[in-house]
Amino acid sequence: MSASTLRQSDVPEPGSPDPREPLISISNLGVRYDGGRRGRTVVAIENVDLDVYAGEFLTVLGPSGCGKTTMMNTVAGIVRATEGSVRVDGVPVTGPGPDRAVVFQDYALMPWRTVAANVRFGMEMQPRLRDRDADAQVREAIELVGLRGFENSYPRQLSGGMQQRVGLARALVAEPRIMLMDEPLGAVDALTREVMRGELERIIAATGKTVMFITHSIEEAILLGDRVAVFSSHPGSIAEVLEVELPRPRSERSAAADPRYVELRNHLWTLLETDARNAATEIR
Amino acid sequence: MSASTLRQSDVPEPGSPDPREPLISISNLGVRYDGGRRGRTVVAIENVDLDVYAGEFLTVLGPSGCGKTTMMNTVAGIVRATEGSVRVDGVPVTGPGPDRAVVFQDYALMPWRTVAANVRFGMEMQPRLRDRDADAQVREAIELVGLRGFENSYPRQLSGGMQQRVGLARALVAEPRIMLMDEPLGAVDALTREVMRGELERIIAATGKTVMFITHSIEEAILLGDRVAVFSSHPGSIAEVLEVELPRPRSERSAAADPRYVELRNHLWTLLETDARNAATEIR
Amino acid sequence: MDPDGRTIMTKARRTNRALPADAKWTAILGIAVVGIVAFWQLAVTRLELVPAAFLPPPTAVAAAFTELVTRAEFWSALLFSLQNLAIGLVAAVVVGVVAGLAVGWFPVLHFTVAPFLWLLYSTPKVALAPLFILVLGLGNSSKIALVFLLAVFPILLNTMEGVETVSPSLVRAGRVFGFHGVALGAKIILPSTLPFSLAGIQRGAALGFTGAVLGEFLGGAGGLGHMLERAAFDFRMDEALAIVLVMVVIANGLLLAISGARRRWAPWYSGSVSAVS
Amino acid sequence: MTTPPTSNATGLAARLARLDRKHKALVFGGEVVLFLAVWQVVVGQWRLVNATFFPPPLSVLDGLVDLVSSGTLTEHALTSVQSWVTGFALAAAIGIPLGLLMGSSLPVDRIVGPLAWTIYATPMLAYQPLSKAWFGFGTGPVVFLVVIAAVFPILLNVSAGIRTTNPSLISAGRVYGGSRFQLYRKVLLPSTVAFLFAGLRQAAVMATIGMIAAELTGSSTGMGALIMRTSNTYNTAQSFAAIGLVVLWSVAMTQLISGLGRWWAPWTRTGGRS
Amino acid sequence: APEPRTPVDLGQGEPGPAEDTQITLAIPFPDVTMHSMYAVGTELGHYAEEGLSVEVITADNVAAAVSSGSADVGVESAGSVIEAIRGGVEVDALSGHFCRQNFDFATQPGVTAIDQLNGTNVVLAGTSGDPAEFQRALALREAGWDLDSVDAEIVYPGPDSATWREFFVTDRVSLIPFYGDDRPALEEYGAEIIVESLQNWPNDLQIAGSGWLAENPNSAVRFLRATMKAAEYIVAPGAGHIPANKDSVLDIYEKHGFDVADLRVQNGPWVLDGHLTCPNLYFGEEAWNTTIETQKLQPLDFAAHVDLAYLERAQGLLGIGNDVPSELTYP
Ligand SMILES: Nc1ncnc2c1ncn2[C@@H]1O[C@H](COP(=O)(O)OP(=O)(O)OP(=O)(O)O)[C@@H](O)[C@H]1O
Ligand SMILES: Nc1ncnc2c1ncn2[C@@H]1O[C@H](COP(=O)(O)OP(=O)(O)OP(=O)(O)O)[C@@H](O)[C@H]1O
Ligand SMILES: [Mg+2]
Ligand SMILES: [Mg+2]
Repeated sequence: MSASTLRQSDVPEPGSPDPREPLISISNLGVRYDGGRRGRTVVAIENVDLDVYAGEFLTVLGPSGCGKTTMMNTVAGIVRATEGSVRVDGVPVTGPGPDRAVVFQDYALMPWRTVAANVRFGMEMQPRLRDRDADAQVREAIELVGLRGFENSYPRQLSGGMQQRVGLARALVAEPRIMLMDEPLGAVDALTREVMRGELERIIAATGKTVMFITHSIEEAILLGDRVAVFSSHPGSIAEVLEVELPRPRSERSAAADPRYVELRNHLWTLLETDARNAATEIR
Repeated sequence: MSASTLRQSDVPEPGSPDPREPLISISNLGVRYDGGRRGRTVVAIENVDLDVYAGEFLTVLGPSGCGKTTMMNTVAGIVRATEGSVRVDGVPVTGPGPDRAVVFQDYALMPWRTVAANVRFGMEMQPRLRDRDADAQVREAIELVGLRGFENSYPRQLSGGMQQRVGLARALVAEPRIMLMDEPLGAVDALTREVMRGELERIIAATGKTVMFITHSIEEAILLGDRVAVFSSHPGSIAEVLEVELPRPRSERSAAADPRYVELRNHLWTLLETDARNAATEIR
Repeated sequence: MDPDGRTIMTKARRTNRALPADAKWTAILGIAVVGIVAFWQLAVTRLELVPAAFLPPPTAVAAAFTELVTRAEFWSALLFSLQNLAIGLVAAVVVGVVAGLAVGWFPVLHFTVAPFLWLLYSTPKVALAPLFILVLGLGNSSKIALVFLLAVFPILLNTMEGVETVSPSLVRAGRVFGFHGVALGAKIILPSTLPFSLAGIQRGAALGFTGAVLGEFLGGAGGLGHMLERAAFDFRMDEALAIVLVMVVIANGLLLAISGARRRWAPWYSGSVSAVS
Repeated sequence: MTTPPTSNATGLAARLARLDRKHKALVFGGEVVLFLAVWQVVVGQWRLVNATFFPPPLSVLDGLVDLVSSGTLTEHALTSVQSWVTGFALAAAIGIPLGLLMGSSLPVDRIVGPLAWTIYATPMLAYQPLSKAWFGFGTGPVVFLVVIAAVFPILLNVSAGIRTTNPSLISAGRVYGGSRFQLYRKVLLPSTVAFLFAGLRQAAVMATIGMIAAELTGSSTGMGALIMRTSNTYNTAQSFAAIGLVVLWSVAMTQLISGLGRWWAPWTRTGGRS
Repeated sequence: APEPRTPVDLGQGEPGPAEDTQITLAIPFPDVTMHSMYAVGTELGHYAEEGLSVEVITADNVAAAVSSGSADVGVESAGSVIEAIRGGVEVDALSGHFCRQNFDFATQPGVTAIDQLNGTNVVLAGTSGDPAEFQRALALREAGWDLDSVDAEIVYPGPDSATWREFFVTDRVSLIPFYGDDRPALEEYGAEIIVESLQNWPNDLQIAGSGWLAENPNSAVRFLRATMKAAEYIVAPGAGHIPANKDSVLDIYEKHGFDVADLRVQNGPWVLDGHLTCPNLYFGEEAWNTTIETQKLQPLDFAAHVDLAYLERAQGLLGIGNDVPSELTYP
């Protein structure tokens, strides 16, 4: 199966992006980490090809340790490709840039900054943003993620879900074209998760960003994504890319009744089952 | 709604326990934690009534911070009831005892012990078990949870799912009548989770324990439980107890097609939705 | 791009860094040490930045050192000091760890005793020397006592702080599986705290050695401290520095041995523990 | 059964745990008074230890009064405070930047680290003659030894702080456009603050010890010289008074630094005990 | 006035039989002259004849060492002994140790007048509070070098004169006291020797623990007798005469681990520091009062605190009296 093909769809949906001009273009990407404990080289990902189109919400699904974060970090410019290349708008990525913002799996909030100050962090080092009315923008972003009233709280005073929303607001004020989100709902309990998923959909729709969103959860991948990229491990590479044709807004309850949802879900299960079984008995 | 009523079922299923003689009987239980930072008293749970029958698999479902762990810890005897009582076989609980073992949410394995030594920990302090062939028992338990070959590994060398199975084996060698399991699959990714759920069902069936199993996940509560106790928060108490009538073995894929599963799931969603929304905007 | 920022990142991620690179760093360190020693030699003999009487050049120290190690007197003095150090250290470790566990564990002790321990710790023990002689005399017991006194506080205070980091869930697990009292202490609290105790023991050992030397300065007629005192008294700085060199080697040897022990006995602990000094 | 470590425990321990700062200080003050009373009775009344070598608190108080009224104390204390503050400031000025460098540059860490540990492990008395040869008499060698004693706790703690900075925070800093300098200022430095203050606290104790060790020989002023002179002339009451003041200084400085740390870095305030 | 002490009754004739006693003797610093009498007494068998063996140790605080029983006998400066006795430390003054002191001072080349010391560092003693400081200042003042009249900082480089000498020859200090063994280096450096005098001073005393003394009266007397014999062996014959036993004494020192190469080539009469010692280990009320006076101590009654019976008995056995030392002067 070749990567970056659109399955179950030949006619682009209305409003779907032009397949000939990807915003992010990952080609033949490989990352090796060398010098682990005993100088052992780890091939994290290999031969990854993936295109992400402007305005698209792409979810990336895969078992633990398959290299999802590594791939995203090369797009973000904080991990260097050892092979192949990542281009954004045709320009090779050589480091972080103001066009890309990251929402980190572990939030990565500064414990010494209040919510407002953490959000401001997203823009304070960018000359092009500094001249504008920073306070107003920060306030707006905080409102957008529903944290009004918590501006002066410290991260440790917030629940995991709230901290993640601070991370989201921080990414938003940076005004990137691309949002890279690494399992942002990984640490949130299932009930809160549903709520946050809805909010995320709303915010992204409101701002029109291109999103690459990593997740462990099949449901989440389907419910959020315009397309789902499935990773396989050893070494990590893209196994398949699927188009999700469910109408929006989607909720877990409404989707569960849709046969297309059930079919997609079963297909993804089958794809991942072997990997999951391996992962369960493998030393991390 | 009164607690500890069995809904949707008047006739006990074959093999289901006698409702008149609960093994664990929690009545009017209340726990206050006093003396946080500023001497503020936290009422964690209040007026909790719940009966668990011998041989039963009871799942406890509820949003974060509602007091599930607190209730379980009073049953385990490591948190003291400030009101009401917990009885096991009619005898009030005053501390931990060899009839109850706990599988902890965060594994609580000793990082300085190997897998085998961690498992042996479960029996080390029990004279009645120590005299028997400890090694053989440990080996057997490790085999049961599918960790043969990892006897001499240290916890940090194992994945989360494997560590949780060590915790399970440790609880098993203690030969308790009651297994108290606090979100044992909380830290495991969704794919691995499905695999482990099946194994858990198999092990419990093989050993015939009475189980109280805490979870965040509605699917898990339904798939594993003979009954589901739903907690509501502020302050924590039992909102409802539901009987699950699906045939075993259950898998997520097969169950999803069962209308009874879907109905139960929707009912639980409705029950929890308000709480979930509250939890998402509340300071932890 | 920020290649340096990248180094920070990867380095921070893996605190236990790779081994093969070690050889390279050891070589560079060796070169640095040789450079320093060469500069020292030049500074004294050529540039005359400091009179040789106060800081003899490395060649003189080396000569004194080779002369020193041929003397039987030196070896018996070394043995004498090491014996006191060993006894005092063992006592400090036992008392420091046990008392540290107790004070860390029992809130009553923690609130009543801990402030005193900090107070005692910051008292310059040197100033209490006559009291020592009076109470313990000038025999081995006063030297052992000084080793003990200097070593015990870092061990005790580190252990105490370590106890506070013991995971409550491990304690709960212990209690659920029937451990309480001393068994709980031995099987859960002690191993959990071990990395902290070892960090304290590391610092305590170095300080304890200073204690042994100090005790020999206080009085008596044996040990490296006594030899050092005699050398310093005649202003034979080359020999004095050679003895200090021996002391540094011993202190660092102890440090290395203990961090080896730490890797061996507490391999599960990879993070850094900052020692109370 | 042992008391469970959960905070719903009752009894003396729990009550003590709940005390606020002021009451904790009161409890501690009570203990100090009790300790002094026992000391007074054992030495002053029962005479179990020779009072010349271990004077009872009331004599020490007399000694203190003598020192103050004769005006000697002011001179010695001023000299010491001056050397201490100068030395401590220098140690911080050297230790913090070098620690930052050590924490963020592998070569510096690999070369300075072992040397720093070696010098740290060397008994302070080895530096005594050297310090006088370089700095003569007076406060010079005292400042030198204060620096030597205080710089390593600062250096080693700061570098540990940098090295344990959460790598995600560094990634976040880079993603949001931080230059190298900005990374230092906005990420590495703030996250090292807790370590820095821990180092400064340890350094305050070490600096005091270094100061006394240096002043015991050398110049004629300073608290160490005062202790030496009074104990050489068997004025042990005065000498204990001087020791007591030195301990008080050391404790006051560590408290001051802790307080500063709490004020400067409110996010590091830990809950629970201590 | 306080009651005078009643002297112990030590009987007549030879002291009691030799008791095979081991005596631990504490000196304040490991200096060759401090060791001298005891090393010589041991090597010549004087202590063995008395059934004694003497082990010399150093102690940072000799009075504390003796009163705690760590040492049986100790050597401590007279002023400290008086203060310790006043403080209730249980030690007894047994006898003198050195009965004279040399007050020799050197200044930097070209420094010949007191006002040249303005703004410099001067050494009078090794550590702050050392009683010798007062005596040296006094001796300097008597020689026209009143340090109070200039603005010179008094510094304390550490206990031994070798250290002072090194600071002096590296021009860190402008004035130091010195001893015989420092002289060659100072002369080579070109130092001005501004004062040279030898005075009768109760320099150091031998002290013993009160308890030990009461239990071992015979051994105390025997110890003093043997020590006097040793002192006699090294004592200076007088100005201009090289000590007859120089070589054998230096051999003994060498055997005890001291580097005597410098002393061997010296040919002065005071090479063994024998001029500091009196063969009768003189000590008495006059010495006591001199100490109190010159060191500005509070008066303390001699008769109430000191029992000279042991010393006088040992002197009597050797047929010498407790005579005040004769005046000795440098040639
Ligand atoms: N800095 C590093 N040094 C060495 N190996 C690394 C490093 N970071 C990741 N790896 C390895 O690379 C592989 C891929 O890791 P990565 O973090 O990209 O996986 P992932 O898909 O994001 O996993 P998860 O879902 O658990 O977050 C893993 O085997 C991991 O152990
Ligand atoms: N030791 C404690 N001291 C004070 N308050 C506590 C303590 N333990 C729990 N609480 C509080 O009691 C309430 C119930 O906590 P508990 O841990 O029982 O919830 P939970 O349902 O297990 O939550 P979760 O699903 O997040 O594990 C919470 O508000 C919590 O903050
Ligand atoms: Mg990842
Ligand atoms: Mg819980």
